Formats: sequence, structure tokens, C-alpha cells
Amino acid sequence: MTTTSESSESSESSGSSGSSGSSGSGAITSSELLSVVASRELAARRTVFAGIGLPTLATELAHLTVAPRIEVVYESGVCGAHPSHLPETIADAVLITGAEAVLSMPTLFGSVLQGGHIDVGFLGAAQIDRWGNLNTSVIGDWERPSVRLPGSGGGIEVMANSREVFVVMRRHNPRSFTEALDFCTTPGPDRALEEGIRPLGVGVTRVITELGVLSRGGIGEELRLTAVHPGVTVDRVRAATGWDLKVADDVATVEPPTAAELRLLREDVDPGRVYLR
Amino acid sequence: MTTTSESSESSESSGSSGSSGSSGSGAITSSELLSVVASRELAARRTVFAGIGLPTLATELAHLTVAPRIEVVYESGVCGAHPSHLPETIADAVLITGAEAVLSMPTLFGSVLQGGHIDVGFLGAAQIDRWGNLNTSVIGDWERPSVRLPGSGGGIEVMANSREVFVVMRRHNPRSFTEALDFCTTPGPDRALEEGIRPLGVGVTRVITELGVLSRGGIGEELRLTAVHPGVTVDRVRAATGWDLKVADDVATVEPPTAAELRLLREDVDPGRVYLR
Amino acid sequence: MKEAIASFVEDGATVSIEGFTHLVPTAAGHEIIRQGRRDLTVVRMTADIVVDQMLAGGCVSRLVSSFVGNSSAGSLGELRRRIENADPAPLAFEEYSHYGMICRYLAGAQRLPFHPLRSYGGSDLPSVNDALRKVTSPYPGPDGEEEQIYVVPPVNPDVTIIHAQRADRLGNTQIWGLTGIQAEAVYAAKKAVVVVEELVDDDVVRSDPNRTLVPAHAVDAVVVCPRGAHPSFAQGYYDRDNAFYRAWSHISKDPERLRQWLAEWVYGTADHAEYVAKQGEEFWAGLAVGEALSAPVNYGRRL
Amino acid sequence: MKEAIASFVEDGATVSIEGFTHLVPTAAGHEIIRQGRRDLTVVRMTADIVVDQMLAGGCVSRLVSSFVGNSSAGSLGELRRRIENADPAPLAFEEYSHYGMICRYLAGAQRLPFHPLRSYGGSDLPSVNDALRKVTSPYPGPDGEEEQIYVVPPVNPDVTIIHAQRADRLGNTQIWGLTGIQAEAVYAAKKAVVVVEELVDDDVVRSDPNRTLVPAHAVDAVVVCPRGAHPSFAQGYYDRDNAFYRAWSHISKDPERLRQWLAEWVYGTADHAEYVAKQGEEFWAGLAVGEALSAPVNYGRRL
Repeated sequence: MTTTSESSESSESSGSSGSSGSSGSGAITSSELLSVVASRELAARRTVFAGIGLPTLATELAHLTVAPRIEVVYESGVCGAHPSHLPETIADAVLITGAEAVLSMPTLFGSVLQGGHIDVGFLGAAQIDRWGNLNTSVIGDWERPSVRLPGSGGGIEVMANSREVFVVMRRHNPRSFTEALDFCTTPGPDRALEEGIRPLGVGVTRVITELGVLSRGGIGEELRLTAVHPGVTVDRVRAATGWDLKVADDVATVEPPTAAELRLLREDVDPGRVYLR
Repeated sequence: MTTTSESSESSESSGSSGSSGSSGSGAITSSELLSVVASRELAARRTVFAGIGLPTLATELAHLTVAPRIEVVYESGVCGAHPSHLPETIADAVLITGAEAVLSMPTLFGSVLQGGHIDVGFLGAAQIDRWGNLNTSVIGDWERPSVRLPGSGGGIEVMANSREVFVVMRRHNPRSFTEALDFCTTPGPDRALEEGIRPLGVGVTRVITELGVLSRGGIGEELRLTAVHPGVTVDRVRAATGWDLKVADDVATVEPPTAAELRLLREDVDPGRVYLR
Repeated sequence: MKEAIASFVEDGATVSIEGFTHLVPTAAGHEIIRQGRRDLTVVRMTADIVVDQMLAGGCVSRLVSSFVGNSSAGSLGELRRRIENADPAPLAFEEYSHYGMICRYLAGAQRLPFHPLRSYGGSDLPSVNDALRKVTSPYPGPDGEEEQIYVVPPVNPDVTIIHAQRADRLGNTQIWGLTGIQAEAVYAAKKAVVVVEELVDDDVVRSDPNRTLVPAHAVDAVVVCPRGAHPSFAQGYYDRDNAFYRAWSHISKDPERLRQWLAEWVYGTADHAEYVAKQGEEFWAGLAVGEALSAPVNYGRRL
Repeated sequence: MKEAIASFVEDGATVSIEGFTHLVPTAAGHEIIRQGRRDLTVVRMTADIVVDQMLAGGCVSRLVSSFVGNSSAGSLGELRRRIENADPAPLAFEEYSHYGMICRYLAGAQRLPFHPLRSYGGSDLPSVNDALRKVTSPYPGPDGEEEQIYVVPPVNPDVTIIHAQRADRLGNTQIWGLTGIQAEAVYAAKKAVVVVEELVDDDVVRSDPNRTLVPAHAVDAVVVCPRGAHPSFAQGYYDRDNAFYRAWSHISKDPERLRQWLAEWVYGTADHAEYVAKQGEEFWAGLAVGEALSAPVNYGRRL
């Protein structure tokens, strides 16, 4: 599957939530914050290629708010899902029953993704660099790694063929936001162009983290800090980033999730708090 | 479609038969003769790629006689057809209803045919040469032909990818059996190898005509006369062939259709005499 | 149909019309003739009656195909006159084999610069079609030697038109029976028009998502046009009009008779509904089919 | 199953095991472990629990994959020990992306020397995987310049094993829900084993030929093995055992616990029927699914 922001280690307890689901009560969790911020970025987008977890929440919320016509295409081949329950995986049986279409892998990856039908792809990574290149393969040396990660899944294809890519990173620290990737699994277009190969899209345009939002306009540009969450300083983000992070002239403060957004997220999108840990 | 022995001109009246369907009565028609001879050649073959017309009759008869496990794959994508009526085209609705599988074109041509699952392909042609190369494109010059023929259909792929190819030619004359094709639509493996491209099969191994059977063992061999119908002399076949036809040392005489074969063909395979004109 | 053709088929456009014997979008072809489109490049594996009619309507200047014939029922008179005698005008023709066309659609749908295939070695086709080229494989061949293989370029029509049994209001299109190359032809195109026998409720489509061959995101317009595939057939809806296929060889052989046929059945009908009505109910009863329902499968419901 | 694995899976063979989250042929993997196969090359897009188990069973010396992880539920302990520490033995690993694997199967099924794809430009993967190569397109690129594209080589497994909902006695195999890459993996292989939830009457299959993803001519053995995809799911038959996916991360993290699990559930059961019985009916009731039937379509009958 596409590696999403759910790192393989952290999601073991998915589904084992205990906190109350009532809206308005309790502190806003990191998952809620990231989902809400990501959902706002989906305004006017039409097709999203997404794995399960935060991307699903963000897309579902966007569907209820800023992007009523948005369609999620799942890496399992499901289009136009109408699940009876919140899906726990991208291949959950509830995504298939009642869906509008289920596609074979060659059609999904060949005609839909490489064919250029995806506006926004969601990706996660163990490491990201200033150009939005991603590592999901190994920590350490590829031949004898200290940590073997899941690998590309469809990540390479999502990056190469989506019009733009959103990356959701739960942890913002210098090991993840690194000057030099241990291994570049999933290159952005700048690296591809160095090899004379032209991808369809512009690569990563948004990185949504626990500290704020990094943005990138397109090919040739590096990521720069464009927004911080309330209470987070620019210096804190720069310190948490392993390269000399560029900062926009006008760094915005992210508007906190509104009561309406939280209510939709908690009551309609994930009432069982499968992902909203 | 694959051009079969039904030339486009001659098959206009298909279905408009008037003759009696009772077995044993009446002279043996050319269609019956060719079907019976072709059916015998299918002994021990497993998968046949066939168009409608004589190839269908031959394969159905072989199924009832020498090749009980034979399976026809139709160029429309139908496998394991169990038609309620004799089909009039390779895409007849009666072939689909009750079939074991219906495949898309990429699967049929890519995985089944090019993938190497076909033992015998049936082809027809306007012209054939001594190596079994076929012309189904034009009579005359390609740019401004005197007759524009239907073209390859899947013929090029059937030739390149079947283990062997049977050609059924209703008319045996020097214009059709020619020293030099006006245009080589569908090359046998010898021509392909001259270009350094290696096909899967050996090309044409049998040419079944109104006069007899020409055979070819494999790559590097030309067609030679191996059997004549009763009453047909070797000289008559040589005169009807546009090149200096090689003749086997022991030219056999084709055993005439047996009463059992004719009964099956007339009563079980094509009782409506759709093709048995 | 009027609006869809007016919006999506422009003079000079490259138009793919697919449906391999089954579900041939004839009604769409007739509407293109009625609207007098000119200078089209038609891309179609099996150029058959509808192409001959569009040629006779003066709509087509270029044809890309792998089979030019009236199925197994005879010849296409107008096509032969155009190619053999440039009568009444020349026709540019790009000749492929079936798998060559399939691979062109696959490459087009997948945004590939080319698609390899094991055809054409030794054929004269590359000598008359410069799009058939070779590449050298970067892997050793079976005997360790360098291996060459033919490739075809992608085709990306301005619009692909297909006919299907049913779709929902969003454009999710379901096809059964012969499915041919329709899905790839749609994905290869910049725009796609789907003509259907019937529009069905969302629930019908969603009860069987594997039956959806073309998802809504690939469809730009859905046109409801019952019996729009005549004289071809729609599995489970009506049978093939074999008599008309046979008749076409005679009609098209005589240019005058062909003009009369077009005048009566295409220009003489305002739309396909009139064409259907003009044939009469007795005619359609002759093509009616009985019932052979698929056994349902269980998609399951979480308890 | 015993006979099928004994006949078709030899020591040292290249074995493709496909099923993308759905219809994972776990029972077949367990039988390979029971029979003590050695030195296998396993080809699988998503190397998940069944691969970790086969690694722990000592069956696998080489893995070809595009995702090595326990779905979204955690890590594969044995796989990580093998790759990170060569513990207890090294594991040769060929790393691809999903579409790279898909194109390898497509090339294998279609007997192509390579399949092009728009991936890998700028990636470090080609530096560790020499099978990822480039060719130059013989057609000009979008700006008229020369265009390069990556290609992957075909994969042709000695045997492909898939799990499916149902087949008939001839081997015609029907799958619904997620269909993944199963058909191409079967066509790419020299031999194919299909494990099914149930064998059905010919009439069931023939009532819906479009549902047949793998025709009989491509199948060498059909094995009836209900619940053989557990802990993955079979759409319409039983649901995914998410609890076991989560548990596997803990089981596999501890080599001793993993050995105990194999001893109890694989070596300790004679076959999958025993494995199923050992889980108990209550367990299976928890994975039961309700009914959501597809609406039938009419294939039509000539009147």
C-alpha cells in the first residue's frame, strides 16, 4: 500500500481508542488537527489518491466542507466508495460493497494514476528533504539497513503521476526532515528531471505536520514554511527541521479547527474514533 | 476479425441456404470436404483460435471426433462457448450467453494469444506464397490498390503467436497461390527471422484446399503437396499453384468424409446449413 | 445526443469509435453525419458499417484501423471507392493489426510513449506505416543475444465514443458480454461520451461495482439512446440485425443507393428515436431476446 | 492442497503468491511450510503475514516485492531480522514499486521482453536494482526531443498461486471485489494453482462469463479450501481478521513466540481444515458477513 502518515509502528493500536467521541469536548488531538488542516487544502480538488488513516479523514471532511465533488480513489482499486462503516484498511470489505467501481491493478495504476486522472496524491514517509523527495525504504544503508521500512508501495507512482502531492508527517523533527535522505525511494520531479525524465505533476506542494504547513509552488522550488499552528514559533519549526528551512515572508497562523469541522470529524467521519487517537 | 477462408465477397449469402440437411443424401460440398479434412488435422490439439465459418465447423467436428478436449478461443474474447444456436459471427450473442469466460481485448490478445496459449490458429488469405506468408490487405499496390481487402485483423498476431497455423483456402489457383505476394500482411516466421525477430510458433503447417493438402514441417521449409482429394492429380495441383510446388515422395489420397463425419457435421454441427453451402 | 456531439466532436477532430462487433455506437455516428462534421480522423479497430456511413456522409478524411470490412458479411462500398479510386475523394489510411491498435490504446490510456508487441516482424506493414518502429530491449534475449521488438505509438483521441448497456447519473458505466477495448479507448481520450441503452438508479450500479468498466471520473457525457447500437447488438437487450449487415454490402456497392439510404434513414430522421420509430415495433420484435439472468454474487455486508 | 503443493512447488522454484490484501492464499503458504520447501524465490507485491511466516518456516531465500510490511498494522518481525541482521540467514531482496511489479506481471503474461512505465526517474532504486533499466523511445517526446523511459523485465514464475471465491470443475475461476493482479500473475506463470472457497456447478459460472477472471486454459490445479485466505478476507464469504493482523506485529517481533505460533498453528495442524476447526465456530462467527447481492444482469437468450 502507499505509505501514509500512519507509520507502521505507530498504528498498531489503531481501533483501540478509549476517549470520548462527543464533539466540542476534550482537547484537539494531533490527528484531528492534521485532518482538518489537510481537508482545507483540498478545496476545489476533484480526485484524490489516498491511503487509509489521516488522508481518508481529511478527504471525507473535505467532502463535507470545501470539496463536495471530491472523489477518493483507493490504492486497492476502489472508486466512489460508499462504506457502511469507517474502513480500517484501503481494502476493507466495506469499501467494496456499494462502491461505484472496483478496478484491476493494471487499470488503476496504468490508466487512472499514470494516465493522469489524479489531482492530489497523499503520501507519508520516514524521511523528507527540502525538495520533497521521500524515503520509505530504509534507515541506514540499503544493503544492511538499521531499519527496513515497507518500501515504495505505489508511492513512486503517486509522486510521478499526481498533479500535486500532499505529505502528512505526524512527527516534525530533524531525523525526519533531513538535509540528506538515507535513500531516495520516491523522487520529486526535480530529481527526475536531472535524469532527463519528466513527471506529470509538480511533486509535493504541501507538507502538513504537527507544527505547521510547509509549501512548495512547483518544480525548482524548495519547501518553505508558510503557516504555523497557534503557539508554535517559526524558530521552533526551523529547529525541528534538519535543513536550513526557508520561511515565507508572511507566515500565517493556522486557524484552529472550528467547532463545525470538529463536530463533522468526530460525529460523522470517525464516530468510532478508529483513527482519531 | 481474423480473415478466415470465408472471403468477404463470397460470404454475403451466408445463411441463405436451400439444400437439404439430411445426412447421407446429396453430394459432398466443398465446405463439407474442407471442414472434415481440417477437423482431422486437429487431433491432439488443445486450444484453437478461430474465426467463424469453416474453422468453427472443423473445430466443432474435431470436438465430436478426434479432439474431445479441444477448446476454441474466439477473436471476440469468448472462451468455452456453449451456444444455443450455431453462431453466425465470432461475436454472436449466442456465443456469449452460457460461455465459460469472456475476455477483454488486452487479455485476449496480450495474455492468451501473445502469451502463447494457442496451439492452432486458423487463417485465411487472398494470397499465400510457398513459405506460408499471407496477404489480406490489397490486390495491387498498397497506395492505390485495385482491391482493398479487410487487412490483418488479428491475423498478424495469430501467425506470430500460435504454435502452428492452418490455412483454409476454398479456391486453389495461381492468383491465390502466388510466387510473389502483392503485399505481405502476415509474415511467416522465416520472413520475421530475416529481420531478426523470432516468433513463437512455426507458422503455417497445413493449407487445406479444394484440391488437397499442402504441408510444411517448420521454419526453413516450404509448403509441399502431401495429399490430394480422390480424383485430383498431382499435376492438376501443380498447375493450380503459382510457384513450382514441391511434392512429397508419398502423396496420400485424402480419405473421403465418412458417413459418420458427414452425419455429425450435417445433423449436429450445422443442421441449419448456415455455413455448409 | 445532439448536444453531446455538438459539444465534443469538432471538425478536424480525432474521434475514436469503439465496440468490437458488440455495442457499436451507430446512433452517435449518425448524429455526426446529421451535424455535417468534416475532416475527422476516425480511429476504430474494426471499421465497419458505421464507418462506411460516416465516409459516405463526407465526415472523414483519415482512418486508423486494423480491419476494414463489413464483418463477415461482405464489403464496405464507400470505403473501397475512397481507397481504390479516391472516389469521390481520397482517404488517408493508417493500417495496423488488431493488437497494434489495442497497444496504441493501452499506451494512450497509460500515457506511455510507446507499447511493445510481438507483431510485424517480416510484415510489409512497416513499409507503409512509419509509426511501426523497433526498439532494442535492454535485457538479453532468450539466447543471450540482443533482442529487437516492434512498438506502436500511443493514440490519444480528442474524443472517444462508446455504447454501453447502462450507466448511472454520475457516469459509472457497466458493460457485459463482449467488453472489447472500450475502457482503454475511453481512458486514452481527452473526452469521453458514453451512449447507453438505459440510465439506472445508483443502487443498481453499486450492487455490482466489478461490472463498472468505465468509472465516472473518466466520462464527460452520458447519452441515453435505446437501440443506439443497431444494426449491432446489445447483449441482453436486442440481437444483431444480420440481415442488415448482409444488405449493406449491396446498398454500399451502389453510390446512388447509398445516398438514398442516408437520405432516408439518417438525414430523413431528426434523431435516433425517429429512426427507431421508423423501423417499427414489428421489426424490433424480431430482434428481441429472452432472459438469461446472471446468478447473483454476494458482496457481503458487515454485521 | 497437499497434492497441489507437492506437485507444483519444488525446492528452488520461483513462486508468485498474489492477492492484494483481499484473497491472500494463506493456506497454500502454510502447506508450503508444512512440506518444508526450501530456497524459494517468492514474488509478491505486498509481502505481508504469509510471507513473514514462510520466511520463518525457512522456505524462502529470495524475495521480489514492492511493499514489505504488515499492511497498516505494523511490522514483519522475521523479515526485518532477515534483512536488517541476516538473522537467522540473509534474505536476497529485489525492491520494486507497485506499478513496477504490475508491469513485470504484464510483461510476463504477454511474453514481452520488457514493459515501460513512467516511474523511477530520480529514484535510488535503480542503483540497488539492476533490473530497472531505460530505453529511448523511437518517437519524439512532447517537445520534439528524444525521450527516455524506464522499463522492467518480465517475471515468469514457475508457479503462481492465487485464492478465489469460486471455480467450476474445469478451472474457470471467478473473483469479485478486489481483483488485483491475479489474472496477470496466473498468465505470467508456467503453472497455476487456484485455491477456492467453493467449487460450483458449471451453470453458476456460465450464467455470468464476465465474472471469470481466469479461464480454465490457464489453470493447472483447483484446490477447494474454505477460509483459506484467513487472516485476509474473501468478499462475501468472511471478513478480515484485523485483530490477527495487529497481533502478528507482536508475535513476529519475538522469534521464540513466532516459532511457537508456527508450531501450534502450522506444523501442529495437519491441514487447513484442522486449522479452521482449531479456531472454532465462535471465532468464525465473528468474521461472518451478511448478504449484499449483486443485481442480476440479462445475458439474453435467442428466441
